[in-house]
Amino acid sequence: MSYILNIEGVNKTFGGLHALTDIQLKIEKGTTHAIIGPNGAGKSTLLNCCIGRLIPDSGTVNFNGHNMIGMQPHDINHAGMVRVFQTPEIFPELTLLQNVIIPALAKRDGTFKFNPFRSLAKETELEDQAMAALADVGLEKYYDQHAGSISRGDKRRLELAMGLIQQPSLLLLDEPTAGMARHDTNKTIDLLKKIKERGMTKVIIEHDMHVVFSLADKISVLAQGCIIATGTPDEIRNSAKVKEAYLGESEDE
Amino acid sequence: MSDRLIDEIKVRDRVKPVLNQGSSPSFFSCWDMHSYYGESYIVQGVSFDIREGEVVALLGRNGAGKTSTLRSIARVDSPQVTHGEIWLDHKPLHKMAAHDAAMNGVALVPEDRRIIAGLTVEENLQLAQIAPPIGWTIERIYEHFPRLAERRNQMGTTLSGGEQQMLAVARALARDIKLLLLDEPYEGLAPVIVQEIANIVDSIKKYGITTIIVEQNAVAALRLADRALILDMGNIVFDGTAQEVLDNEELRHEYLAI
Amino acid sequence: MMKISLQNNAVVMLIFSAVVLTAPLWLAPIGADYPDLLQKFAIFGIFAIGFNILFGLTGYLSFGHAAFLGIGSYTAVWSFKLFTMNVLPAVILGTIMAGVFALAIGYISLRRSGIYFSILTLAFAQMSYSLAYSVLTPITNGETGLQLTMNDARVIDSLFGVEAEAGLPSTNLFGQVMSGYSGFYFCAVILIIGFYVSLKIFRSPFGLKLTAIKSNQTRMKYTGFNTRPYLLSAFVISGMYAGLAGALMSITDPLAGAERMQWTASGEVVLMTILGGVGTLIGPLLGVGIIKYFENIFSAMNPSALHEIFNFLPLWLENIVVGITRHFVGDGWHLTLGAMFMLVVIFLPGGVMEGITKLFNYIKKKLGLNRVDSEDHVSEGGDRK
Amino acid sequence: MSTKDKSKDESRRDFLKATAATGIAASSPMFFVKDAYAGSHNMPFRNNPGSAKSVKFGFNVPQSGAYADEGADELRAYKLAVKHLNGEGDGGMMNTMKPMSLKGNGILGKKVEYVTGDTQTKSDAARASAKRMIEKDGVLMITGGSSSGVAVAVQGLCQEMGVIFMAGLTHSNDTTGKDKRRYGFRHFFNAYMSGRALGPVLKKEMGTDRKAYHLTADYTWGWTQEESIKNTTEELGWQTTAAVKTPVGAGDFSQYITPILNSGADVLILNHYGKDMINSLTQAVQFGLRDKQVNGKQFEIVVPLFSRLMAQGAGDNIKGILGTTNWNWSLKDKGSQAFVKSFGAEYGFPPSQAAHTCYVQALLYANACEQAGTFYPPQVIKALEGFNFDGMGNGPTEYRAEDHQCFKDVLVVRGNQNPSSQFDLLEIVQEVPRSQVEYPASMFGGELGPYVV
Amino acid sequence: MDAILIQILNGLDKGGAYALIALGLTLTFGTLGVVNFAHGALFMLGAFCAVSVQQLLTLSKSVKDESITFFDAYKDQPYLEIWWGDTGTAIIDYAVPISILFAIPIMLLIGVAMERGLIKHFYKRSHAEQILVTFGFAIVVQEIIKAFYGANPIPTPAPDIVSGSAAIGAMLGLSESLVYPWWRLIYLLFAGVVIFAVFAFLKYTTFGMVVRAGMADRETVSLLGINVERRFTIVFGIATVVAGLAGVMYAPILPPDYHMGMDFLVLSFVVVVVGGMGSLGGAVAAGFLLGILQSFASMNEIKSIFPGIDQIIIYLVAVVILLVRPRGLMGREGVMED
Repeated sequence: MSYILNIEGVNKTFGGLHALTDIQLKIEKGTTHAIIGPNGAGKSTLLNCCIGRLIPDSGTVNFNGHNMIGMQPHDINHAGMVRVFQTPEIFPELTLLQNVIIPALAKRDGTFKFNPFRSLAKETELEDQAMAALADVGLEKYYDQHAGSISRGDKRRLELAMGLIQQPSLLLLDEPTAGMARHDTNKTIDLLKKIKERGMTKVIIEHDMHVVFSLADKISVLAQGCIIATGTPDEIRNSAKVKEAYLGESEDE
Repeated sequence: MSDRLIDEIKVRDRVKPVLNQGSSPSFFSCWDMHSYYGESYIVQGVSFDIREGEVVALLGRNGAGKTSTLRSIARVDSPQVTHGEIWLDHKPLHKMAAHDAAMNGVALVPEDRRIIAGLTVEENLQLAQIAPPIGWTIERIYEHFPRLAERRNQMGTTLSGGEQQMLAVARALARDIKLLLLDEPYEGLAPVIVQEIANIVDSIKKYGITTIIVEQNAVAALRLADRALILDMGNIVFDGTAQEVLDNEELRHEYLAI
Repeated sequence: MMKISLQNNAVVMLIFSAVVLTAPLWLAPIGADYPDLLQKFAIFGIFAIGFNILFGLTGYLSFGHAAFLGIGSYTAVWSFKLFTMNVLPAVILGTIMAGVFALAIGYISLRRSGIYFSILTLAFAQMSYSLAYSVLTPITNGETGLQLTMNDARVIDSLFGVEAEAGLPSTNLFGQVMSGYSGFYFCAVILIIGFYVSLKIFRSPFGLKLTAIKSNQTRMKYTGFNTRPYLLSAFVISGMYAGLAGALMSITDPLAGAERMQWTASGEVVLMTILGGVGTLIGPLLGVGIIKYFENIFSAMNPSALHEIFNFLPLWLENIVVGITRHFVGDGWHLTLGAMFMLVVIFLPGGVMEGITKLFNYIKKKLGLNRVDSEDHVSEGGDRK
Repeated sequence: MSTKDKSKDESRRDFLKATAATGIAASSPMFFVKDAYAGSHNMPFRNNPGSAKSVKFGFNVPQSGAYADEGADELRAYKLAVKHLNGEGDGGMMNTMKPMSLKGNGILGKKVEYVTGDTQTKSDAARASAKRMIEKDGVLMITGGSSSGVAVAVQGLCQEMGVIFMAGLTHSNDTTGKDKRRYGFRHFFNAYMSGRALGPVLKKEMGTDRKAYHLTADYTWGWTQEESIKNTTEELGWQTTAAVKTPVGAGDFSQYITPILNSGADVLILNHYGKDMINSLTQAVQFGLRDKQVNGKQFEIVVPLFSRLMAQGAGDNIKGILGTTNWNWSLKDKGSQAFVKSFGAEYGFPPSQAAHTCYVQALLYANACEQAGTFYPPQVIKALEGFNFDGMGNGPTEYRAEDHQCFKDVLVVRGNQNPSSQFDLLEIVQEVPRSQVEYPASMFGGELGPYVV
Repeated sequence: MDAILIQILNGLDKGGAYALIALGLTLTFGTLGVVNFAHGALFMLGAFCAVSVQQLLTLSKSVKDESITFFDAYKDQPYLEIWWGDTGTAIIDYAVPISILFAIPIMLLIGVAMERGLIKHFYKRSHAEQILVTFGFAIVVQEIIKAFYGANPIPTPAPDIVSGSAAIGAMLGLSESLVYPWWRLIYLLFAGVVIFAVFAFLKYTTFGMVVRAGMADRETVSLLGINVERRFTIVFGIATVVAGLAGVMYAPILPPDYHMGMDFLVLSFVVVVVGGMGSLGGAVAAGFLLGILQSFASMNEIKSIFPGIDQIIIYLVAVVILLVRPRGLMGREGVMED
């Protein structure tokens, strides 16, 4: 099957509010798939359903041929689906380097490994990897700062580094460039392009059309919890339906 | 820390006198405001003026610091404003706590509406009328928002998204406000409801309430606004009329990503 | 400051060992050099170090660790009664038994977090205490406490033909009696080992993961870690430390009472850890030192002892000073302790260790040394044990 | 130990000893310095004062927790005893005690000093405090305490350390029964003696057809007392309706009191002490038990172990309640009067039974040293064992050699209905003669252990 | 049947006490977010309000006590009795009810002073530090009380008229043996009234509405121009008063001593947590539930099946409830879970 992720018929309601309605989404291996839509359209809910943070009311999330629904978040992570969070979910008390070493350890040690007598000082290999990941996102200079003290944009980049170091087969990016300056956004776009060359499949949720159109092979538009369109960037750009929902131009104008 | 201080001084030197077209002294002015979330530097020296009765759209990409700017003006605990002055109608907001600022006429309608759990619709409105100065009477509010009147004894949090937004705005109107801060009023609402809220905001404009509106849906916001400010990385990068933004595709593309 | 580690474990351990082993010398001027108090410092030091592995690293505040202390104590005394007066089996069995109980209690309690977790651990400890005090008297000898008797079986000892003496036998390590200074040195060596293990854990990937769980447990789950076994391991390790400390209490003084399991005993180790500095390597030891010193030395002072201390002052001043200070010693020692808790936490958030670090940085700054690395904190803290 | 393979055993023992010796030498150079075993009578013993001008006593009393007031009173008595021993003050019972070897110049010419410590009424804390006294302050004798658990714990420690322990307030049969020690002596009476003393009085006051309901503090002292009282009352022909264990420090006993109302019992026996006694008694009275008529009889409450301090806490509820006490300040004998006078003059109020016990024990230890002419514990112990004396209250008294229990008259008392003063809380119903409460030493088992440790 | 009836009554009475103590504690949690280990000490202070009033009323003239001949002893005769004779005695008899009037302003003052002087600075500090500082405070308060009043419990009887038992059984036409102490009935009633008053205050007054709103969302309330902090100070004062009243009323049941607060501290925490953090209703429900279960567990019939069950029942129930309901009976998500 060439689809790495196959979401079928996912529904999710919160106390009567339909957050997601019958979502059908197929992500092809090796592609970059963007999901766009106005705030509150259900994009983050969709991602949360994929990584086990939320359990959908119905439907399946097939990843590499396995249904992920009901699996523990850490198992989903080890299956190869990794999410980069929108509001930076980092370890604020730890240094940047430690923040990146943690996911690297997860990759190496699995869901649980009891190694209290191994010295961190001897983990030079992981450290190098982590430094490289930090360098990828341009944070290597601040490796010894506490993650809580850096700017929001930098936190996003740190998140990205934390996702990348696990080399997942599917990376879910939730607004990777929010809070970044234009200059940094462009750097991030370049980085994400580079990853694409490495063959990593990505799902990007993004508001920034510039980012979306520079990266995406395919775009799905989510509004009111429904996917209202899926297509190539050009198709989406010219869809009236999309304009109405997303850009807020109502039809009577 | 000392590096940061030097930065601040530099920033201050750099600030040009902000444009002050029309009424002088300006009704609201925010001068070189810096704020932090913990150690995170979010608002990095924002300065702007607003005339009485003006509706200003504060735009920018996600994470540009729009919400933080509004929250800084409303003087909530976080982000913490470390430097700068905020004046509203000759009163120094920067010296006040949130409740003082509110008593001096600032009203923030927060992003997620923040309808208070455990209180009915009516109690939510009553809550707004405890501290002076009091604005619209509850009867008047119900006249304007008949839907709220119907649900007056329902728990506020059981309302639909649009109704909650209505309640949040109504709650602001229940106070005698000089400056309304609207944070993402359309977020997560169905188009029909967006329209309804837009009408409400339109009517607010008619009453001449000075308003700053932050909205993801830039086009919708610009339709309401007299003026637009664009924020990027905690700084004001554009200040002009709403039409200028709508006309300037490059600007929109660069800073609003549309 | 931190590229994983600039800190040399060997140096830390060398300084720490030296400080601990010479404790009888440098504690002499403050009257804390007698064996029992030295033993208590070491034993509660182990308890607090272990507790800090759970609380300091993962942030889970257990209010029931005294239960494991008690279990370790009872197990050790039973080992003396049933098997041998040699302390090694007692140490090992006490630690293991506490570990088993910690596994069971931790498994259940860790299903909840925050204050719910604290109350669950408290509930288990209080149940253990109540049962040990009354219903389980056949095992624990209730209020009087479990003691050695002349007609205990001591299977291994009798197997090896160790002859019964006239009085009760003493605990020993292959003949070396484990009371007095030798008891202290035995505890000190175990403290050093315990500290080394704790140091290794703090500076291991395992320790880093625990810290990360404290920082953001949700994120750990989405980063691919199953956090429950990590928390459970930390809980069991700290429970074993408590059991070890309990066993040592029985070794230096073979009587195990139920009150060791009471919530106040659990609270004591919490206070020790917070007072010294949560999550720091040395902090808990400082907390132990302060609280145990107050309990044993301040409680024993009376006006006549105060007059002796202040007799360098002119008589009238001496009388005034004694008149004031007498309310803070003897039966007023609790007052001093309470006041100190308040002062420390008001002025030194982060505990005594924070204060020492600040002072140290200040001195360094004054001396024009800018670089401060945390290794110095360790040695500085060690001096104060 | 019968020896089949004695040579093997011995060689192993020798080996162990050798290791021990080298171990001590290597690991702890200060060991010998601290516990210097060099004595005057060629008999090394711990904390030998040698040629020092003074000797130290350790007063280990509860200074915090529920018994802090009792501890404070004990401490007052000790300080008074030290004064009297050193020839200061009016001499108190030094003037009435017979036989008497003390001269009012300290002990064997050495001035008496003391250190204090807080037992917190916890075994661990008490032992830690006692150890400090022995190891740091070098005391010759330890005394004090306010609970049996603590007494047994400290007594055991003192046996190991070779320091004499004069138990303070401890009422459990175990202290001189199964947990008795060669180095421990008790002046206080015990639960068994309480029962024996109460028996005839109960019979006289309440008859032989009664149904008793016990509330018992759920720990060893409570159990021994329940057992002792039960034996006595059942001998009288009483029935025991129920014996309910209550948690220590329960505070509110209402849930244990309510079932009594329907049980058909007509006597409530409260095997509680301290705060528990105050609370359970106060609450039992509130439940109207004392106004009740059951089986045509007036409902009665008995508190087998009384103390004036506890009576104070219970207020009016104590009035008319029967119990036993070790000593009361209203005794009219010369010794008691001398002590009360001396104590009252010093502190402005009369001493409690705890104070009396502690005062007497300090004097007795000192007297035994003087009599033995040495501080060497085995000799002092021998001087105390079987020591008969008089003039210390309660009439002629004996420290029985076999179990170190003191035998003297026991007071059966009743809460005073019309107290003439705020201290006059207990009236003496009967001074039960010693013969009536005596029992064979072997009854409670236990072994004293060796003289030399 | 009687036995069960009386145990239910007894359980309600105990539950009333638990609920009352827990109510103040959970009010502090819910509003200020502070873990107050000094709450037990406040309860104790309340009880000592009663003791103090009693001592104030019995302020006495020392008269030479002729009955003691060994030394110069003095006995006390209260001035009130000297001045007013029997009227004075009657006033002294009513010391506990009178002390309620004193306790309210005094406890309010103590609460407000404590909040302004100490607690205020710990809103944003970690729970661990809150525990340490309030525990230290509790010890200091205890020791001060001990210095003034000694360690022995001080009898503080209820007025004579209610010192006995009410023959409920006879009144209701049931068994004669069904009696219950007047004072405990009064306590139950009082607990009910205070709990009801607190709930009514929160439900029906504007101030109460603000407090409820503040518990739910502090920031939004301050955005509406309301000084939440000042109101919370008063709430802390109210919590202190509730704890104090619980203590005053408990004095006749449990003669107060300096340590009584610590004995109730753990219990009140268990009650609050079983009820669910930040839930007032939960605290009250848990208080009554635990009170009744404890009463039943103490019955001989049950103890004979499970020896010692009465000593652990509260903790056992706490464990079971927390395992079945993660946030206690009525706890809100996210409160004190980290």
